[in-house]
Amino acid sequence: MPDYVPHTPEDISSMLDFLGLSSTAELFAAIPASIQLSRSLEIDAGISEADLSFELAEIGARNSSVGAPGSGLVCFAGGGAYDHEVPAVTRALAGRSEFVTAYTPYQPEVAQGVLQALFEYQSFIGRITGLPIANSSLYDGSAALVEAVNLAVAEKHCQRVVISRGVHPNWREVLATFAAGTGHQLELAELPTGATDWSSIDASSPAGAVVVGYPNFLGCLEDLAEARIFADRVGALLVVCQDPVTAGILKSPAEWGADIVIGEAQAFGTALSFGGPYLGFFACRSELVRRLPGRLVGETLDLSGRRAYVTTLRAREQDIRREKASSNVCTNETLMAVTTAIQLGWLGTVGLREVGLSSARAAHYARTVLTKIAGVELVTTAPPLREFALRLPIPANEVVEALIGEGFLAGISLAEGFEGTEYEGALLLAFTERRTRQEIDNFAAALARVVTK
Amino acid sequence: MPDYVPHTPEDISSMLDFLGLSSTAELFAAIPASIQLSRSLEIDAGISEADLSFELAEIGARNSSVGAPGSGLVCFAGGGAYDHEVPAVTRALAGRSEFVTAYTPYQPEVAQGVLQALFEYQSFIGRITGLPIANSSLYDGSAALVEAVNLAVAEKHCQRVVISRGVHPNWREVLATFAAGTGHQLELAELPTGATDWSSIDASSPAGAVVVGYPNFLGCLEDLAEARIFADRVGALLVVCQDPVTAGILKSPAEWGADIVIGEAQAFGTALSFGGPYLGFFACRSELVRRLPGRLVGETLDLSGRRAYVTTLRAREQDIRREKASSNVCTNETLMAVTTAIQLGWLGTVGLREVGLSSARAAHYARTVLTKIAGVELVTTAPPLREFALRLPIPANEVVEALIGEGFLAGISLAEGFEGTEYEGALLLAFTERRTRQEIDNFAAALARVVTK
Amino acid sequence: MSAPLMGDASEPTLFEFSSPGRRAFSLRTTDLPDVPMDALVPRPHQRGEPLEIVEVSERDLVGHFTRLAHRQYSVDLGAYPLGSCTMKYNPKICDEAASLRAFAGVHPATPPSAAQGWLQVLVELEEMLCEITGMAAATLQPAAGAAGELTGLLLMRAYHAAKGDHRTRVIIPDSAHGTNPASVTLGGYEVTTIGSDERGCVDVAQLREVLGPDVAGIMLTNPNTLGLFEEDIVEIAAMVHAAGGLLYYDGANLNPILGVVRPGDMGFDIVHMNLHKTFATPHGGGGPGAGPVAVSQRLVDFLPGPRPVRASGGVGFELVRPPASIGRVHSYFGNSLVLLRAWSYIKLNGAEGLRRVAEIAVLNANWIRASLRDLYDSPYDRPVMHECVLSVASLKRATGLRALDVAKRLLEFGFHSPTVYFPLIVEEALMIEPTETESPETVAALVVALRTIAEEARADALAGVALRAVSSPRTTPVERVDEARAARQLVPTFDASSYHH
Amino acid sequence: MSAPLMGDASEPTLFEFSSPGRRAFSLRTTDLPDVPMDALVPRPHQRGEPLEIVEVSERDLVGHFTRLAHRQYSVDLGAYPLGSCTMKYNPKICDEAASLRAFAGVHPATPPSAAQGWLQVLVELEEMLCEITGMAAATLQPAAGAAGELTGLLLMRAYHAAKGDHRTRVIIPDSAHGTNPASVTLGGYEVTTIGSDERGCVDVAQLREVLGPDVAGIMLTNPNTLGLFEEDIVEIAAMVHAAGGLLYYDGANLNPILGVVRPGDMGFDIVHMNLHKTFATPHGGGGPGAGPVAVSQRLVDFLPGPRPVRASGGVGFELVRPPASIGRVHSYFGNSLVLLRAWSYIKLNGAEGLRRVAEIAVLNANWIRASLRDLYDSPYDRPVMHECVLSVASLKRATGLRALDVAKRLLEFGFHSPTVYFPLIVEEALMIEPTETESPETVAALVVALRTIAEEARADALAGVALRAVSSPRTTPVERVDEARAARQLVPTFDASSYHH
Ligand SMILES: Cc1ncc(COP(=O)(O)O)c(C=O)c1O
Ligand SMILES: Cc1ncc(COP(=O)(O)O)c(C=O)c1O
Repeated sequence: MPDYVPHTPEDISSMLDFLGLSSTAELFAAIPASIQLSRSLEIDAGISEADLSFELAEIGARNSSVGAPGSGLVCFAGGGAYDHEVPAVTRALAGRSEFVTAYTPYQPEVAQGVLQALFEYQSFIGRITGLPIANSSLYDGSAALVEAVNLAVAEKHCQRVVISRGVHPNWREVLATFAAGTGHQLELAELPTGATDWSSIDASSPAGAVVVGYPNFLGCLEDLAEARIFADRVGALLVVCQDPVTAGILKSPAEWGADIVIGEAQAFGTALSFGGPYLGFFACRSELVRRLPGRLVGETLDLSGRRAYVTTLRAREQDIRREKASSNVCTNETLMAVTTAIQLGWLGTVGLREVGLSSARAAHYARTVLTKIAGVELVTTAPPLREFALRLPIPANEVVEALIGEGFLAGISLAEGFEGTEYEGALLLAFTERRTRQEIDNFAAALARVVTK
Repeated sequence: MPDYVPHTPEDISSMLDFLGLSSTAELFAAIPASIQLSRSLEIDAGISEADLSFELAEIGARNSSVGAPGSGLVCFAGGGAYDHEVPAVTRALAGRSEFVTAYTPYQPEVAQGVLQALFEYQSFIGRITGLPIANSSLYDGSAALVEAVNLAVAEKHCQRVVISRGVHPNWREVLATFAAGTGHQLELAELPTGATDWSSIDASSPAGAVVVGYPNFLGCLEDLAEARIFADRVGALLVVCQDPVTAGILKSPAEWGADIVIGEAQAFGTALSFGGPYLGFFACRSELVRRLPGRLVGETLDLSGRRAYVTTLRAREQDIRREKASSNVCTNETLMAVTTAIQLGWLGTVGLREVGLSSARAAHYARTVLTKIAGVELVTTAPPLREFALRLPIPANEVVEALIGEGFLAGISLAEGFEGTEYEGALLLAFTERRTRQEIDNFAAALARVVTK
Repeated sequence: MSAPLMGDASEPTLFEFSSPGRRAFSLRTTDLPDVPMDALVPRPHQRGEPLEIVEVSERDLVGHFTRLAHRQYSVDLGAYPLGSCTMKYNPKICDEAASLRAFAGVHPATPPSAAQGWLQVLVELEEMLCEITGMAAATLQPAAGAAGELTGLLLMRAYHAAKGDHRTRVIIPDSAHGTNPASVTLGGYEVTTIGSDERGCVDVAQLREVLGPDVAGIMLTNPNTLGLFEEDIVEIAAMVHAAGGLLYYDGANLNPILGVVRPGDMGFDIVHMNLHKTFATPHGGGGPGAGPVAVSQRLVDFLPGPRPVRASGGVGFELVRPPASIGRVHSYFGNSLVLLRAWSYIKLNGAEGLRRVAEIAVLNANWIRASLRDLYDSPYDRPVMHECVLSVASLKRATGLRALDVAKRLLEFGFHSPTVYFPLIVEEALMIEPTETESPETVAALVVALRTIAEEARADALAGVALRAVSSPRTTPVERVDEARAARQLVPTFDASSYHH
Repeated sequence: MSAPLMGDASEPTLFEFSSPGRRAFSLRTTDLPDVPMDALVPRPHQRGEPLEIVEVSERDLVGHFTRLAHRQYSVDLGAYPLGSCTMKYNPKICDEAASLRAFAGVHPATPPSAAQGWLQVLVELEEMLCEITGMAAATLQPAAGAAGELTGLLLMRAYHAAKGDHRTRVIIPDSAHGTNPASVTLGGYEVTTIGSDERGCVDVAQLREVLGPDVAGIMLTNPNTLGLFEEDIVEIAAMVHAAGGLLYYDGANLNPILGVVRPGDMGFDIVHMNLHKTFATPHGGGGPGAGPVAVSQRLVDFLPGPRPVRASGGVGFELVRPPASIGRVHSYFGNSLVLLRAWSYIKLNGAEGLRRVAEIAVLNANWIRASLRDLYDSPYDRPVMHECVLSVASLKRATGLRALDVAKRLLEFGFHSPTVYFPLIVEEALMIEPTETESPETVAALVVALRTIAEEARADALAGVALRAVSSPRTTPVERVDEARAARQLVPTFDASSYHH
């Protein structure tokens, strides 16, 4: 087994001598003997790095991964986790050990690298959302949603939260889990066309937050103007869950009047990774900055007058404010934020637009091709963009299982979060700039075979 | 297609303006129009990085690689190129862009990283060979051999070179190729037992160099004492081609009296890479330092008295000495030397010995198992270490082809360089610390099937 | 824009390298029909102005972020003795594990049948963490320690609620990490803070006073943030349980107890772990982490779902929802790649390796304490576990030297600073955690540096000159940073910057 | 041993971190029988004393080499305008290509049937290089430029020998790179040096004089090392060919002619290329490189073998030995992974991309020349190709400033230095090659820095004070290094070091 501890037996005995001890066991004298573990842990003996590699290969072979050039599944699954291009340059830069093995930048004088990268990340998120303030990351889209709702509720002193069913069902579930602690009351707005219908919600009593996706989980473009009107009517802050990949082609949520824009930024350089680590982004209007959850990096000067960066307005944070903090978040997803800054630098203005456009173009083509298959039809009527849900002649989960054998991850079979709605059992497909015409044609052929079998 | 050139059209026209030019074509005015290329190069249009990845995957699938955990061929081929363990830490450190994208350390003040790593590499090679001087790398084992012979010939003013057939046949061929320029006369000493028989060589006329492998290409331990005696008899320098992986268990060539020790150090952290880039190492006695080929790093001080490193005794080199230089080498294999320093640091004293021992142990076990197969026998009688050659009932090249289908790279089928000897058509097998009992047993079973078919 | 490197100029932002028309990206050839914008996006949704983010070449992108990396300290560069952060060396093999396509390339919506490898890793990791902590089951979903805390508190809440027991308060010692009280609030409880006694441990008498039928539980860090083991833990556990409360173990710093003592055996009901500390996941400059929560048998049914488990049939793995699950606490299964690293780390070390981690981490910390207690105050002067808290209080009175100055001056010696001003109950605190991966030589060099700083301060004070440490650091990429200015004139994005060039 | 980082202490050698009993390695479990040493190695061959190399922990290994990396300039950190070295930015995708198992994991003795992917890459690269140079065929075996030169000279020798033509001399201009004459010697020829004329080009009259039946050929660099295109090349080629000689093209610096003009069309018979310059293989701190040699039709039969070619059957690829092959010049097929990078780079750029490389490389160089020629001497005052050679001669006379000082002072501005004192025919030469990957902004900043240095020198000289540049660099990891001492008191290994701690 490898040994990552440098101490030789001689080192240990001379250090123990210095401490006046005769064995390492004595180091634990403060621990009552009654509770000390009197046996070894029942964990296998350590193995060598080489043996671990073989074990990883063996276990990994039991997974079906997507997107590898020339092997793996062709990916049509999305729902907040997308198969976008990650270039070698992003991997190389984000993988630098200075970024990977640093701690939270508590000593700014030796952490300008991470701090400046986070400052640039915040600047990118500001532009993408259209808002002036962005924090330096949260765990994932669901965590960003929870924090957004907490902020809105605190700001508006009202625990009623109206949320569109078009927000990611897992995120809605996380929100509900945490609402058990905060006591927020959640109310669901339905999606008759695929887009949210606010009219059926009681607008006479106030709400703290109104939450909507853009595009939403079913891939539909929501009318945010209506959402804004509804939020104003109930006196709530408008929280928009944005798919940031569409920012290059869509009007920004801020332009539509959003107060808080959050979302999942995995799409910008982070691997699919079976769901994590991902990256929750969070942006808001300036007035809300003192309630901002998580870390915020600001520009300043050093004593010699040079530009420098530092985490700022820390009085919001838990290590200072403790039980009165705006959030309990401490460790966040800094490395993913740095990755995103690099990836957005790589994409640039033109690339970001191109990725949005190409994804939409692929979805458009696929809609045309796939809905030609007998019994396959779109379940929504609201305008789609780069994702859409299909009704199939046989249950979507069976289709997904069957198509894995054909080399496709067909999409997400809608179930949890859509129980009892017309969307239950539909197949949600997502498109990125990596999907080719050939892949879509092959997929259509395979799907046709499976649904007509 | 990607564009690695940052200049925008506006940049170009303003720069042209400044130069008083109106088009980039005018930049080439000094080139006679008659020879300027009047068409585009017939090279395909550029492709995107993503497309390249797919193309690489497609082409790569036509190769059979070895040694990957859980896939690829199990490797029993050696002959200067070995499947040794390369840990993640070596890859991570040697892959750092400061090492990868630096030039030759011409400005020592900003090249201490590469210079110190090379100094440490030289120190390692000094210990492994047992000699006090080592250069900072040559192209590969064959280049090191050529340089060693050139040095010996120059030192002894005698162009006769006696070389054992037990030196890598490809290296011998390279030596012969270059001898067309230098005019050295090469004479081959035979391997009756697998080890060299110097007695049949005319010892009455002088020679510049006597060259022998340790262990030699057939895996046999040469009696270097005899080689030393023979070299003394003909007044030559003794050049030993060392397998450095065996250094932890064998007496050093210097202890046996070698004047120059060279070899291939791919085994220390460099990938098999279809034969390159590899790493030729070169060490010699102190008196020979002024004829040393290639770069030498020395320790010194900076103006403030701090320890520093710099390339030294540069007057030997081609950029200063031109046609009188000790060698023409300029660009060498620095990155592989840095890799080797890292890998040897990882192995350390115990690991280096362990690798040598384990390799020998695997070979020992395999010899026992494989020679039990009917018609399979060892072709040498001299003591073997971690490689050995087998005579098989059917031609070795057919066996190699057949066993690829069974998941093994069976070894090297001896042909070139052994024409007309008893070794022609034998199979040379090599063992490293990565070969397990299970792999050897499986291989034996497969070999038995193939040779008895 | 030039590219300053060896010089001491600061690095421009990426935005300042931007020039219209430059590009780094290239994408797959898709051969898709070129549909016009209007057919893809209804007019009202189309952007008016193009979204300008940046336009740089790949070359400038690489230069910029490589230079930024050279302005960043990290474990790979040197010792990082930040107390409570466990900045140990992280084996590179774990980075490689996390970059394997077979794991990193798996979409979270992949059906369990096609993600058996992942489920195996998650289940095995859960089992190993339960063995390490002495608990019955665990959720791997929480993405960091604080998320684990909140999850734990929601489990506590669900447990009491299921019994119809409405409790409103959670007890926390004053030495606790800030995330504890913040999580308690989000868990819907009120914080009751209790003090530490003269030993630096929970004041048992005070605890007895505040315990009552409205107490849902207590959150303890053990060893606590002073690096001290709560010796009365068995008694405390009995008291809290007797009062109907649950015991929550903040296991952010599990390093010193690996294979030595287990929270479950101490009587705890809920334990969160920071895999990004103890289990050698690099910290990424502030994340990602992973904060699994392990629980005793009575809480298992409340765990978040979906939960990877061994298949009921005996072969393979499946996802289930515990019967009284509090629900999801993460979009998917947690920070899976971090979990894979931790799994790898435990596999590499094995039982003996983990115990060795604990022993050496504690040995290093005690050696440091013993080597510095003549020059720095040692407020609770007892042997410590994995970290020691010293105080600059006396030195400050004598010379004016503050903990902050020590931290800044230490940077000039090539070390990262310890944690300062935490725990809050120690004046001018320096919280030093060497970890087990720093050699005796490195630990000794750190001691020498800290001794030098104290002695310099004494000499300067004696000589009546300004303390050297107050103007440090000077050899770092920037000098001491003006934090007040950052807050006063908030510049949170490049667009808000006043430094347009 | 401490681990100095931000401070300015130097980094100890790895050996100084060594302590008996420490280890970093771990190996596969093999389950092989534990045979005693005597059964493995005959006694006389067994080592007496154990071979001590070093004993360090993985943590110290990583810290050490990471800190060394932080003491190293590189293209990824900034501009590297070393003339004749073409230090352009190297796309990261090429690094990934070279690390693919499907290529990097292939043993060189793999039979061609199982290495078809590799052979395809090699054959396609050969074809592309031939199209770029206008030649008939190429060998990819030489591991660097100098190896290519020697290979080319042996081809020249074999060609003449096959005709029974014994020639003894090779002509080289005085501006040639040092490898040229050194290779000529190793090729068994005598060097005849010819001068450059006032234009900086080959002195055609002198050439005519030295040509004769004993001349095997001429080696030319075009553009030459002054960055100038040899305008008389067509005439020169005719002259040399008429005398029965061959023309060798030193194509180390192919950057400026990509898609613009081809050595074959100029009349050359042999061309070597430095793929590690033009084709964006990172230089690795001094290698590996690759120096393929392309030849005209009459030399094809002499090329080294084994040679990857399209299979005679039409499908796939095979290895052949050219009928009159000079033999191998490398252990295997050359620096294959470097060749794969070059193949990738050409595929990425395509024909237009390569031409764009040439145009911008030349544009940048001329812009620099034009921006500096008022302050620095421009010895041959003509437009240049991819690099320009300036001289500090006048400044030296006026102020004492030497090319070396300019180089050292420039480091403080965050740039690498240009090549200095080469070519030898220019006094106090600065040879500046910006390459096409540096933006106009970076190139402008370089010019500003070089102008500042000249102006500082003038100001200092006027003020009668010591030149600032003479004591530079000070902001680098070490100050100016004592090169004389290194040669005088040779310390080539740690064991020879006098700094044992
Ligand atoms: C004792 C203690 N508890 C809780 C935490 C919070 O963990 P995290 O930062 O992962 O949210 C930390 C780490 O900062 C800690 O040290
Ligand atoms: C003009 C010229 N010729 C030849 C060489 C030698 O090439 P290499 O260093 O690859 O041997 C170089 C590079 O240093 C060069 O610039």
